Amino acid sequence: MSKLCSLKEAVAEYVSDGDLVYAAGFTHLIPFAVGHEIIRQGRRDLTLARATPDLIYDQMVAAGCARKIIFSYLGNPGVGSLRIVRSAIEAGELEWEEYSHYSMITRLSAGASGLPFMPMNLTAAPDLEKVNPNFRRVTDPFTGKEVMVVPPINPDVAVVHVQRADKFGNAQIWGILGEQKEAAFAAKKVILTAEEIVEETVIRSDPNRTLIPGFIVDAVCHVPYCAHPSYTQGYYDRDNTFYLQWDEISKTTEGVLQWLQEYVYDLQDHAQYWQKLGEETHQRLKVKEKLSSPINYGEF
Amino acid sequence: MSKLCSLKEAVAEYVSDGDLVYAAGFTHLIPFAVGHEIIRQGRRDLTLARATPDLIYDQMVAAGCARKIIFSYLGNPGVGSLRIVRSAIEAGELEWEEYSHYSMITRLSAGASGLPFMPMNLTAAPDLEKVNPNFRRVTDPFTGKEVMVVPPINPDVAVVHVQRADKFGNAQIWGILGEQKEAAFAAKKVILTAEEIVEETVIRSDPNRTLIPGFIVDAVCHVPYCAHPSYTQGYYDRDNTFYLQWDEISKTTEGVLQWLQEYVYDLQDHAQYWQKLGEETHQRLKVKEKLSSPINYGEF
Amino acid sequence: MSNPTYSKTELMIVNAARLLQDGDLVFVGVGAPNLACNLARRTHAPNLMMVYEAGVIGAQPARLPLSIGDPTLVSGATAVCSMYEVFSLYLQRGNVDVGFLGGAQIDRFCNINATVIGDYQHPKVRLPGSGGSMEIAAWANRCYIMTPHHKRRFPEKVDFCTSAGFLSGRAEREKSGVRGKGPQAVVTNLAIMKPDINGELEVTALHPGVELNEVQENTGWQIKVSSQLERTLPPTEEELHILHVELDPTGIYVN
Amino acid sequence: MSNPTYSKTELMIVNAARLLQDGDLVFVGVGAPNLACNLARRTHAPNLMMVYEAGVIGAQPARLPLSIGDPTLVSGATAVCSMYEVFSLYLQRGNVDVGFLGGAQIDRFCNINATVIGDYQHPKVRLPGSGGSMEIAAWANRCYIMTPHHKRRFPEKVDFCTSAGFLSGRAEREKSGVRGKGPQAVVTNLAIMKPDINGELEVTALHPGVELNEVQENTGWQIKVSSQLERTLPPTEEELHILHVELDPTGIYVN
Repeated sequence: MSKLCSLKEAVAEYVSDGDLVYAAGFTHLIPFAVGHEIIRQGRRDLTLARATPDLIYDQMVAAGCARKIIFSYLGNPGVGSLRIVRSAIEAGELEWEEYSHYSMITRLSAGASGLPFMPMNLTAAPDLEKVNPNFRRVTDPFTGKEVMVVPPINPDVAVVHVQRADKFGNAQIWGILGEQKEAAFAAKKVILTAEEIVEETVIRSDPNRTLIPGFIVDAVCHVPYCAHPSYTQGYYDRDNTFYLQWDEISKTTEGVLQWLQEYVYDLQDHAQYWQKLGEETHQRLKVKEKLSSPINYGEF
Repeated sequence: MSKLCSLKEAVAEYVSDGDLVYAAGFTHLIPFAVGHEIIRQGRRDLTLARATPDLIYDQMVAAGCARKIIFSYLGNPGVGSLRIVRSAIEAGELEWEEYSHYSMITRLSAGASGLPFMPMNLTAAPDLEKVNPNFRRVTDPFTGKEVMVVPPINPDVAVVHVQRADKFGNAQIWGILGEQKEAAFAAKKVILTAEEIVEETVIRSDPNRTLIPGFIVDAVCHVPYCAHPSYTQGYYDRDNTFYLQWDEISKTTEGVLQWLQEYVYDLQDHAQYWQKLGEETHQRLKVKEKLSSPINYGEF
Repeated sequence: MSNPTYSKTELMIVNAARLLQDGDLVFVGVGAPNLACNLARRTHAPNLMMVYEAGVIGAQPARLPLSIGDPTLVSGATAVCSMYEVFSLYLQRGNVDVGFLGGAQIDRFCNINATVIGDYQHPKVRLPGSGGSMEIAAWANRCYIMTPHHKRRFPEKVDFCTSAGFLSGRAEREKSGVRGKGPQAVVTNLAIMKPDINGELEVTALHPGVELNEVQENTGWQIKVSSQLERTLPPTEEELHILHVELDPTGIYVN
Repeated sequence: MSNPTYSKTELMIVNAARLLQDGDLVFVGVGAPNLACNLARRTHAPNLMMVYEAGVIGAQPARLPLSIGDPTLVSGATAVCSMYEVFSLYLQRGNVDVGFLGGAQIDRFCNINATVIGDYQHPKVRLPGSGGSMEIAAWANRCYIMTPHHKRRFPEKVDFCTSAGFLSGRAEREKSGVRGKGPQAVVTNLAIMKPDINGELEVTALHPGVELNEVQENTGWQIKVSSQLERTLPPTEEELHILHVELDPTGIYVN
């Protein structure tokens, strides 16, 4: 059964006010187009979880979508401070819950595995454990030593961008894998966006490349350039100019509101957004082809 | 630094009497050639761990290499009983330690992750827990419920067969992945055998395919057809005739000793073994090519 | 007892296939369960998805797999994952609708022994052990068992409980908190047995030509009989054709 | 203080690079640590291997990575794994020789604050948070820190201990049982400081042209000085050439 639909339909159907949303992608394959569509549809009171909130959550917080943020590193990657989220926290206007990368991803792994907790070795760093009650300790029954444990996180909806998928949602990802697989398995609903929708035979020609099976996916959306301004391995480069510009834009509320008006609210969808970026940007972000050596699965 | 050496050298250097050996490969990529070389070099008092002991451990037990076996399923896959191991256990001549597949692999994952234990949900099946003290329970501090935990297993040496590797030991595997990665990371020493030794550039053309990084590998051995009589995806089929024959051979001690003499002790190495199998077998196990669709990593 | 045009194994396979639902995600073993799933896919359950414990998802095997690790499961499959992942992300997470179980002994409350006959430390017969079944029995939503009907296979209590059926009764299983609903049916060459409200097996259907006393003679306790005892329909020509011609042309499993 | 042919950042990068050993497996961040590793690889440590927290192993970036998730790290790398795996199989398992740490505050016992200035619930300044550093500080065999030398960056005690240095002293860290040996050196634009036998930072070397009082003026406590105080050698022409021409030709990080 095909799960193909527009991103507008997917967000309308699967993202509700108050949801815990996990937009996956560790600084690669960040699903910006989905963030924009959630902003456009005016969702409120979301809890936004991501290891690195990046500009996508800065924009969603600026647009008033979020009540709370769950994260492990707060920055404009390679540029500096994540101004909107940071000032909202400093002003007491945004709830937050904080982890290290590993404890964040361990929670997601526990969620993906259906486990009530997962263990981590102690780090001796005392303070995060004091401020976040989701860090607890159990005694290892084999050695008597203490081990840190964190509970699962099971987002209401995970948003995962991939290079290619078939209409059933079987999805292949390459380059940096981040926590894409764990987010998809942990979540109750999965919105999948893909640079390309390919025939099932393409997926089946290389099953070891498939990270996400279609049966856990609820909506499959064909959204080329979904990750702009971030990267998609093999498809386009990061728009670093925009990351630098955002550092300026996000210095004032007016700047942010004006940007949101022009690039989100005034546009119908991501195709319009990409068109609006213009030919110079399109050319600048192009990457040359570099193919993998094929492998032989054999006729068995 | 190249780690290439002969299998004879690798076994001489890295497998000692009394070691805990994990020959990896879940019914695919089973490193038979390494088992034969260990038999040939007369190792004793080994503890042999594998989810499915398969014929490789049946042969090693028959040859007197083993003091103990750790397993989760004891059978001649697709054929029937694993006669040698079974009768050695029934006769009280072989120690054993037993798991389900999941608890076995969970131990290996804990070992690979440097964790003192890993959790599993309860299964309600009472009896394995009673006879194996490595199943213990802890109370989940979040819900108060009980969770099963097992300790890590860290083999002295893991043996892993792969389709292709470079001389540094960076290894790519496709088809059924089993517990190859976990075994390699859990072990103190790793012997890697490969169907093909390829240039580093081949590995680097598709980094997402690399499951085992060279720096955890101690020896890299070029051993074509290493997995015979089991399968290697894309390279050769299972020699099912042999699996059926073994069911007969292993009915008597004489049959086994005669087979070991003819196919292991009397031969220098795996190349001779493969030659001895003859042209008919070579032809019968060939597989036709079926290539994956290449992917674009892009020049970045 | 049987119509000469089908074997006992075919009778079990056909009846197991009929228990599968369209869209089920099934944790399959090789042999008879593999045939039952493929038969269901070719008849009433075209969207049934097969997952193998070796970590293969959406397999479309071109031949009968020789073992659970057969590359024919991989070539043309939807996805491959590690063994740890298939047991955690798929099975433990609750993504598996149906699991098949097998064992040397199945008891009154559908507990399964695949470990030893006799004492564990000094076994009379050392069996293969759990493999995946301890977890499949606990975490798959529904489980099915196919086994020939012999008295020694159906003792009142298993020598060793490898995989949980209903333990001492359905209440005990429910109290344990395992997510799966446990065994739903045992399909033999004589009959279909299902757990009653207390988790005790009762005969719910007899195969064509089989009488109740034959079932009782081959069961190690006083077997209950459903008040709505049915009779299964014989394998259809279509079902047998698929088994003989498409799935197992050389008769490795069906004979 | 400095020779006009190199910047303060270059001075730190060159001195950090010299601390790396051939064959080290380094958990690298972007920016200055990335440059230090690449400089070491091109000089005395050709077999140094770079692992990035995004899950990239043996990267050979063709350009300066724009972020930790830059595809240039992947194209031509040896291996890619998931983020969970790089933190578990690599870092937690004890496979990482060296980690780089950074933070807004580093204290007398080399504890690191990357979380908040002021009170946690009502922060004066909200910093980025741990990222990978809580675990890197605990589990990498050795850690290094590069940071400009300012009084506000070196308080006697951090406002929030994001990553463990030596806590209240080396004995406390050792008692905690974490596997890594902790910070081995702090490289600033003025000096190199290393933990003494109690885990307290002491100045072990001054950069060319820097005097001790300048270090003390920029440190928030009475800093100890090693009895074997050394002076670092200025960056060589080769080191500067590699940095300027090969690694950061547009001067994004080094200036």
